[in-house]
Amino acid sequence: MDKRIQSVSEAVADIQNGSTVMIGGFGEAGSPIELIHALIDSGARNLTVVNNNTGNGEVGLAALIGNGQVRKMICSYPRSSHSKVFPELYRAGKIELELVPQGTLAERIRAGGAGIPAFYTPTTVGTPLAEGKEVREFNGRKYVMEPWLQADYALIKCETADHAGNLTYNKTARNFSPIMCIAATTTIVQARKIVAPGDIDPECVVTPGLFVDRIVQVAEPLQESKLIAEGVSYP
Amino acid sequence: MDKRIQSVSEAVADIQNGSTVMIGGFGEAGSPIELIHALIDSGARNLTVVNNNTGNGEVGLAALIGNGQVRKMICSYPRSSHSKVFPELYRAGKIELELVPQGTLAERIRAGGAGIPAFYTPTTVGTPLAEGKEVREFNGRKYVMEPWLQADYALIKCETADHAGNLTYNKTARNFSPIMCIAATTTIVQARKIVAPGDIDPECVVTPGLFVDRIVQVAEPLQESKLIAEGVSYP
Amino acid sequence: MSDSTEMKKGWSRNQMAELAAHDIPDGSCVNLGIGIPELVAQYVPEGREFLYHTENGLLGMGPTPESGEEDPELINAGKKPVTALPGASYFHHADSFAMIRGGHIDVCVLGAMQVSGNGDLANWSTGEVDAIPAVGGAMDLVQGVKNIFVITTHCTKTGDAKLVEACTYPLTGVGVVSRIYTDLAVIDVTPEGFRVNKLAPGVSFEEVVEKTGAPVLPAA
Amino acid sequence: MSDSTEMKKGWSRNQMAELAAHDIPDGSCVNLGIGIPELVAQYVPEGREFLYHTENGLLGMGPTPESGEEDPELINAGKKPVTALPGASYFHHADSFAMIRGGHIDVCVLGAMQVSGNGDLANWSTGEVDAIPAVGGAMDLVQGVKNIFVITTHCTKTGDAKLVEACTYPLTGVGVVSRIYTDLAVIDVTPEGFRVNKLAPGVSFEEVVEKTGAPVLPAA
Repeated sequence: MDKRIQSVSEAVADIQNGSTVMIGGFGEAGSPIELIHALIDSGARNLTVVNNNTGNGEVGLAALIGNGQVRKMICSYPRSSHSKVFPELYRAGKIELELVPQGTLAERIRAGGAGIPAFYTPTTVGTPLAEGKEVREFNGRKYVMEPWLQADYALIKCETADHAGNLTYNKTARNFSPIMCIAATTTIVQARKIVAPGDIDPECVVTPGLFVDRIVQVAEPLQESKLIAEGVSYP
Repeated sequence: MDKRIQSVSEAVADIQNGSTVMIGGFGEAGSPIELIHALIDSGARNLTVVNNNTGNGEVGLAALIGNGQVRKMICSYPRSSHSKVFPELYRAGKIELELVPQGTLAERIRAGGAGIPAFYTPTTVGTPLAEGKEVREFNGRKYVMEPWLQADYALIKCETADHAGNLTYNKTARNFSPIMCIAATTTIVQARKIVAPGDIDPECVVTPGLFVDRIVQVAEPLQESKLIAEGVSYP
Repeated sequence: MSDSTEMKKGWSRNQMAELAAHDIPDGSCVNLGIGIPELVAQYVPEGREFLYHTENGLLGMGPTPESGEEDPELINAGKKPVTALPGASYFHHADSFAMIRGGHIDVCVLGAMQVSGNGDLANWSTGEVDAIPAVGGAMDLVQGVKNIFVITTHCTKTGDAKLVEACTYPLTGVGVVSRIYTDLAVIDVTPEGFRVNKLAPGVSFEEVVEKTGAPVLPAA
Repeated sequence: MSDSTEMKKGWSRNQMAELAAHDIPDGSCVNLGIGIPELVAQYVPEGREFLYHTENGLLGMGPTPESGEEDPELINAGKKPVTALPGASYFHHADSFAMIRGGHIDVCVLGAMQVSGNGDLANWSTGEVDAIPAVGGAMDLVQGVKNIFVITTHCTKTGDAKLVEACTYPLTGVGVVSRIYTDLAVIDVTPEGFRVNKLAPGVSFEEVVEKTGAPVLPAA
């Protein structure tokens, strides 16, 4: 079961208009910038994108949004010191936003992958983000019911992948990626290194291979902050 | 924050009568037999014990049960080829049983550690184990609501611990241990090896140190199946 | 006619396992129940590769180790020693059942006490008062895994039908079984009920009908 | 009297951070919000050790790296480069917020727009129509962490009270704040409402009362 694909464009070629796409990364850490750029090249539109943020500058996720391919963002923090694309489109009413607290976002994604359609969390109780949601008391404390979150695709950056799709990550670039791998029907991964099965210690595998569908090597990925500093704009 | 304790007896000394104790292990794999024997020596009674099984032979968990210290077992599979202690007590009406499907047991424990008071699962829908439970439909499919499971103590066997409580496990001896570590107020660990902080690769830590309270070294733990083959009975 | 002659006429345990193995597509992630289902691993068809999951925390499970090579901390769900193949991974129980409940396992092969025409499965308890109830991971597997295959003798040792109109034993899951491999036939669970997919050599459709406790349709 | 003179009379940002640091017990697991709370890490009292958690997946976070040593894949929740100390561990976001929601973090220090006398916190949105709403992990932190400390100037730049009877900005959480460090005072949230714990040098109780938008009780 060799899951290697030759190019990022081939890896994302079947992503259709209207798909829901989870994109790993917390800011630039773990952002699969080459896969995102391939998705820009593919031209798929009307996407719902799940990411903690909305990208920076005019590369990567921000470029995908700026290119008008995203109908709706599901995220916890859609602004940053370098984000301007999303705010402009949002103020112009050209993009939808589902704002989800970071921990609820993570847990909804995990639930989506774990076959749990809903769970209760204390997060948002008594706040505007709980409006319209079921509130229920357990052991004398109030909790909000939250539904799972699933996706058609996940775009993921990892450190090392083996042919069978076992993955390890690098430091805090891990963030949402392992749970997105389990919540998406098709998981597409760009890896700095690709090794043979058995080369990753089975005790240290973070994402087991059955969650991964396609692996493409990007040995020297672009770094978002560097591109922004250089004033790069994609495409 | 050095969490090392000198002896297993010291490590379990404060476990009171009536405590809920999660015990890691799936059959003998990962069973913290020295900690269990220390708990037998301590004499704490009226315990509620959470484990996938009910022990084998007359050592470890089976011995704890056989010694009359357990009021109630929460488990998925309370019999095995070598289990006789629990079945006898159960038939005699001397011990309570809460039977929980294995995946629901795991998820309830994780939920207990993750601050999620309840979740929905398709497991048990339409079976006797769903009786009395809330059934609810999501996306046209029925699910059962299950509550979290928490404990006063977790008794855990790991492979390597550092002073700060970071843990790694050995192969399928991992099983329920990482989730029990997060669901217990006080987590007590026996480790084959204890190393200095930094000696475990931070990418390969399975249980981060903040979930662990006490570590005691048991360099050469007893093996349950060997004791049973030798006809050993504890104490 | 004794049970033993019946067995000779129909398929053996190993033949049932082999038939089931042949119905599993290449690249599938497979979970095998305890008992006859374990035999499936011996019959992976030429050119196919299955990835074995065992719910106690191992993906990429390999065959039984050589005698003397057993590791008591490397076992399967039946608590027997196994091995790990290159590319294996270990994980904890909540992650393992996330794989199961989340629909990430393609095929699970289980034993059965009873299966009903609408795919209900009973395989965990006889419901007897004195029995120690034990469910393990069966209820999670039948709800989460995409395809549930059952391997079982067509009748009990005392000749009672195991394929029935409605299960009398406590259920493991409702409408979960897709295909059944018995010593007499391969039987699909269809919206119309049981339907023969294949008859064992020397077994007639009439015999299957006679020994089944619910209507059975002939092969389509 | 201008804001800047007020600041000189009361505590500085660093002094507020130092006061908060002194109230954190040895061995605590601590999460620091973005902004002034980050300064707390500079004032760990002699003999105490804190374990820093950052919700983007690192426990055992160390100080800012030397210039040139930054790793864009080793950052904190504010997306600034950090380091990892010996004994650190990395984990994914669901595990990270399990630590938070599950009550495993001892202290979280956050900024605030408003805090009410019953401990309600507003720190994520001004509620303005044109604003881009962004919540991050704040709502999870205030519900999950055992002790929520707030560091904030006592009043806004325009002199409005930030400690109020009821928050007018959208809430982050209800009844979650336990202690507030302002430039004028340390104030506890008690069942009876705000109560002064400590006054800054040169600041009178009357001044605190005057600049607080809700009743304040004197130090017990």
